[in-house]
Amino acid sequence: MSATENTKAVLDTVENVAKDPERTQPYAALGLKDGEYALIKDILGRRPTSAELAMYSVMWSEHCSYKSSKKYLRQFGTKTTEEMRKHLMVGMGQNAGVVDIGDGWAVTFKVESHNHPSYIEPFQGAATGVGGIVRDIISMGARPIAVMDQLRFGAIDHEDTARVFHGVVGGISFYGNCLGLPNIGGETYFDSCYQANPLVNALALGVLRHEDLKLANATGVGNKVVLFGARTGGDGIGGASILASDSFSEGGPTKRPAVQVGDPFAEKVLIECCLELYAADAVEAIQDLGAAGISCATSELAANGDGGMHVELDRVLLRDETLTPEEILMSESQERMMAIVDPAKLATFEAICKKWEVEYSVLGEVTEGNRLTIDWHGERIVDVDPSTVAVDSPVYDRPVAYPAWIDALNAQGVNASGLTRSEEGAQLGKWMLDLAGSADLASKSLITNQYDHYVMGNTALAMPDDAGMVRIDEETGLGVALATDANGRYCQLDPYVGAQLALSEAYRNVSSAGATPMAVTDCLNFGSPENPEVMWQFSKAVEGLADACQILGIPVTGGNVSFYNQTGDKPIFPTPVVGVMGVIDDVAARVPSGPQDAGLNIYLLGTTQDELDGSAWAHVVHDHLGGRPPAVKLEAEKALSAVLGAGANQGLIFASHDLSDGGLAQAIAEFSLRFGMGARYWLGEIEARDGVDLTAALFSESSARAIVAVPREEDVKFIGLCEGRGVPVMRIGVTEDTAAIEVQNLFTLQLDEIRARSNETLPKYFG
Amino acid sequence: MPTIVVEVMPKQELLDPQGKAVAAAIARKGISGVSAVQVGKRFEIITEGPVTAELLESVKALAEDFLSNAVIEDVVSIEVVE
Amino acid sequence: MPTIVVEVMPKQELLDPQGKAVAAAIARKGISGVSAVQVGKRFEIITEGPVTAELLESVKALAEDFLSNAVIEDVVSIEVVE
Amino acid sequence: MTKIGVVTFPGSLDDRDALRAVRLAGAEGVALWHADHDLQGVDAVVLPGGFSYGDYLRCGAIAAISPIMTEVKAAAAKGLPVLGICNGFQVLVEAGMLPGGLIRNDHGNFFCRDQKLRVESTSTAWTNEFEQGEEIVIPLKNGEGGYIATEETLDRLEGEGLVAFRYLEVNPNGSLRDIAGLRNEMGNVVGLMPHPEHATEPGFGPDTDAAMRSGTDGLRFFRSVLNSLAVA
Ligand SMILES: Nc1ncnc2c1ncn2[C@@H]1O[C@H](COP(=O)(O)OP(=O)(O)O)[C@@H](O)[C@H]1O
Ligand SMILES: [Mg+2]
Repeated sequence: MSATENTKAVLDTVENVAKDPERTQPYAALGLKDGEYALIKDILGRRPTSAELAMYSVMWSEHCSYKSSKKYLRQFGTKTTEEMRKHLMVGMGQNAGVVDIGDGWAVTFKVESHNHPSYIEPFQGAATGVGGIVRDIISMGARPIAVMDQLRFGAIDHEDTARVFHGVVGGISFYGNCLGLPNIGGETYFDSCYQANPLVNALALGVLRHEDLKLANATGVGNKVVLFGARTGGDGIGGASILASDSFSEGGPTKRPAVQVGDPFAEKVLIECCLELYAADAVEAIQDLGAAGISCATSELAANGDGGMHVELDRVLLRDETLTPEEILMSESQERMMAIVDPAKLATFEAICKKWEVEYSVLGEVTEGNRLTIDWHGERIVDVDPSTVAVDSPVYDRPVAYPAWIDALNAQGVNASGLTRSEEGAQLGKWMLDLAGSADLASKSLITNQYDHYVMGNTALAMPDDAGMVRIDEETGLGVALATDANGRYCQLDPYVGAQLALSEAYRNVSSAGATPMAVTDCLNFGSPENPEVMWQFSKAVEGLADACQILGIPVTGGNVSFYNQTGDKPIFPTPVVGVMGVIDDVAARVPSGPQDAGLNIYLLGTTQDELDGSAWAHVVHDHLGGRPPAVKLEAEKALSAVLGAGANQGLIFASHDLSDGGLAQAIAEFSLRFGMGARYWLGEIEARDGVDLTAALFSESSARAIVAVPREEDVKFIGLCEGRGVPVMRIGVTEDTAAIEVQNLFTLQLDEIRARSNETLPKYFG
Repeated sequence: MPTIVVEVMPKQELLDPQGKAVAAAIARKGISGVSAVQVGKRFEIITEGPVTAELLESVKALAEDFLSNAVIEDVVSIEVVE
Repeated sequence: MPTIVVEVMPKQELLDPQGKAVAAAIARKGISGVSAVQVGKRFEIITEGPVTAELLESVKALAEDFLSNAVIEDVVSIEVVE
Repeated sequence: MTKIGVVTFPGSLDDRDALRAVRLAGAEGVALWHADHDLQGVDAVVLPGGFSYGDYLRCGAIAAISPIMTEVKAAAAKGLPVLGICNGFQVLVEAGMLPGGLIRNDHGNFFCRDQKLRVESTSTAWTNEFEQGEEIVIPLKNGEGGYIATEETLDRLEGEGLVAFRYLEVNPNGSLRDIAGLRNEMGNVVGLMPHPEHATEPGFGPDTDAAMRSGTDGLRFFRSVLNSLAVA
């Protein structure tokens, strides 16, 4: 066969299907199950063309369709009360949720995963993860104003971890810094369960005026469909090569790289171009292109709109002229957007693209009816109902099984396992140092120093404070705070409780900074949904999160599910990353996570129980994981949040730090290290009031606690505030100009020594 | 001094933003006739003594797994000069 | 397609931290016999048609005043291939 | 009111921040566009930080040949005050308005920190509010801030007093002779890697001993140029 005959044979048109209805198609290799393929044939009343098969296969993938998780995620909607919906301008289902924060301002934020690409090619994988989430934010009509990153790596001393670490951090640094978005926080943990499956989640925050809100819908018959931004290339196409090999009778599959390569400069220009398009009112809607590329953008825009859509695929500007139509439909080339443009405004659209040197191509238009039709050089290769592609994908009720191992794990708590505790000052002090220098708790400045947190000039708080905070309105000082958390060990012990603790901690972090928590986003990282035990973990985590959101009164506005995270067939610890966004009337009232003055009283808010199971102490000192995670205390979290917010607003609290991993010991270390201010503590009253021993007083991870520094003259007012809100309060220390932390009658540690331990760990492995 | 020259270029199918930026700048400078530019790296590895077969082998392996990133780049030549 | 290959290297007398870092990494990898590494750039300029004398002249000028920074780099070769 | 222009190149990031700093100093900020040949009658120009044109060839190289830079160069030759910050410094160097070159940080990573500097030259349009030898703290954030030049050039710069700022305590990028910034002979053109525009507003600058994020040493760069324009 000659080459030209070959190319002719490739094009599988709708017309061709009628002539060749029984052809065997490689649906299984594209990840579709027998039943799913049958369903597609059912929907179409014929076999799909290979282009249609390409679209369905990517859009019905777990990643795009949420087919295993949808059933559970509905709870985030059903458990959202009217009261919680009050500030919600856009809820789940759009590219990102939008929350009214007052004065005509709204913010949109979302966290998303880029786990698998980041293991294969850590630098580009992480970089394009940042790029992708930022485009989601733009599609809501918002200007992106900050990013955060949530990272989980394999064991810190494993030989492959440095490769992944350097690539991931370098990629985030490169892409985020080039976009000019301040990085205001994140998380970094190490555990062997993430060895061959690191987690790279990225969060973006955007701001808009109420009237600028956009929804990614294709409406208005005759409006143009325009693809703009980078050219489409052969990157990020795993499956399409299978289609190519199916279509070519000889020659085999074309080799296409599975990774996407990012160009942050192109994205930066695209951001400015989109914002100018919005400002000039030159677009009706903009949809970002992420996973599933043009397949996703066309079908989602059309499905969410009120008409159909026609596209001429050969008009797509290509980087590589040899791409087949199937490959073009599936390509995940970065830095692209699709706009719906009123023909009367096309000239304005073009002028703005030219100004920013952004390439564009008019692909087609919004049509009457409800079909999505796609042509290739005049021949019809797709003719579908777009909602069957983008919305009504199959929903699975996957088998769920209670993991038998969990009872045994829960039974092996710190006490049952007889882990050694101590009442000795020297030992307790040594443990405190060991924790401060442990991989998860050590200073992350090696990472955060590579991120620009100054750009845009609105960063009120960033690393190492409890939450990131940015000013939204330069006139009034109105701002928002964001924090994210997830403790995989807790979730392994109990995913329901673990997810609630993740929410509790993020909520507490935002409150600690002085903001009022308002809304939630999440990125649910789990193993394979085909494993019934993982499905059980997932169902419990979602239920726990939805229940807790209801009690705290803050809605989930959007998020992301990432399944199939495992090393071999061993799933990762369930890792539901939960992000909480809070509002502060004036960022001038923000509270840092450590005191800067001597002579302040230090109070412990909340009570301490003997909760060492799953703790950093058990992990670092005893390499132990077992038992039950700390109790969830949502009502106490609410009261604590109210005290922290009011205390910040009234200027009573000079510093505040929540207690979490590592308990009181780690909190007091970080408190002093923030500005190098020493402190003296006494633990006797905690022991007496809460009935705990010294090990628990220092290392228990009981929730709903924080330490705050309050000037002496405000003591009465502050204690009154706590009592009024029913928050247990106890003076446990004072700040001192000593450059040391003294825990009376037990030990004294020099700040230099703690700092050295905290600072040496990451450089030791990654310096 | 003997030098091993290793040349690495971005994979053709992938995006080469550097090349694109340089090509655009060349066009802006009024030079026509250039259809594309690709920007890669050139490593000059200066050796202490003559290049042994063994050293060349190690450098070849190095070029593949360290000097280049096989996912996005190709080693286009390895040459000993002088 | 005809291609003009331009190669640019950092000036020898100047510090090349990238080269130094690569050399150190090579040593850490247990390869001995390398005394120094320098990392430069390789530009492949793909032309629309055959490379005319005029085009080559413009590229030569370009190499000196744009593709390299004469203060810190040298153009080490300009070659037409194919 | 004195008008200070801030050029936006595609990929500029700290352009709005520079405009804010200009306003905070009491001048009117004017946004200038890279593709124009028009300086809009401004009294001084700031080339802001960022990654102009992606910094894909060498940092600042593509911006250095942009239309607006033709005008900036010509006006600077006649005495127009020009401040290049970070990428703007790289543009000045690539445009030949200041000597030397800026290369990848010696440790290979992007680095963001509050950086202590010593002011080495106060007789410029942008530094006349400082004392000779004064120590200031200005945020630094860059991946390619390593200053290099030949020994001969370095000696000349020192001899002629053209080093404007030097890094103190930590040399964050391997810059030769700890050079953080330079001035030209006339004193109207100054370039530095750290970002004075990010130390102009209390609450959003570097930490000081007095309070977090309260450092405003950068404001004096912009007030200096107002002084020098008032005199002129
Ligand atoms: N990968 C990262 N990117 C950005 N900031 C990070 C990252 N990892 C940790 N941080 C920051 O370091 C500080 C300490 O982190 P962590 O101890 O996890 O905070 P917390 O215990 O309050 O959740 C926080 O300000 C956090 O935002
Ligand atoms: Mg915290």
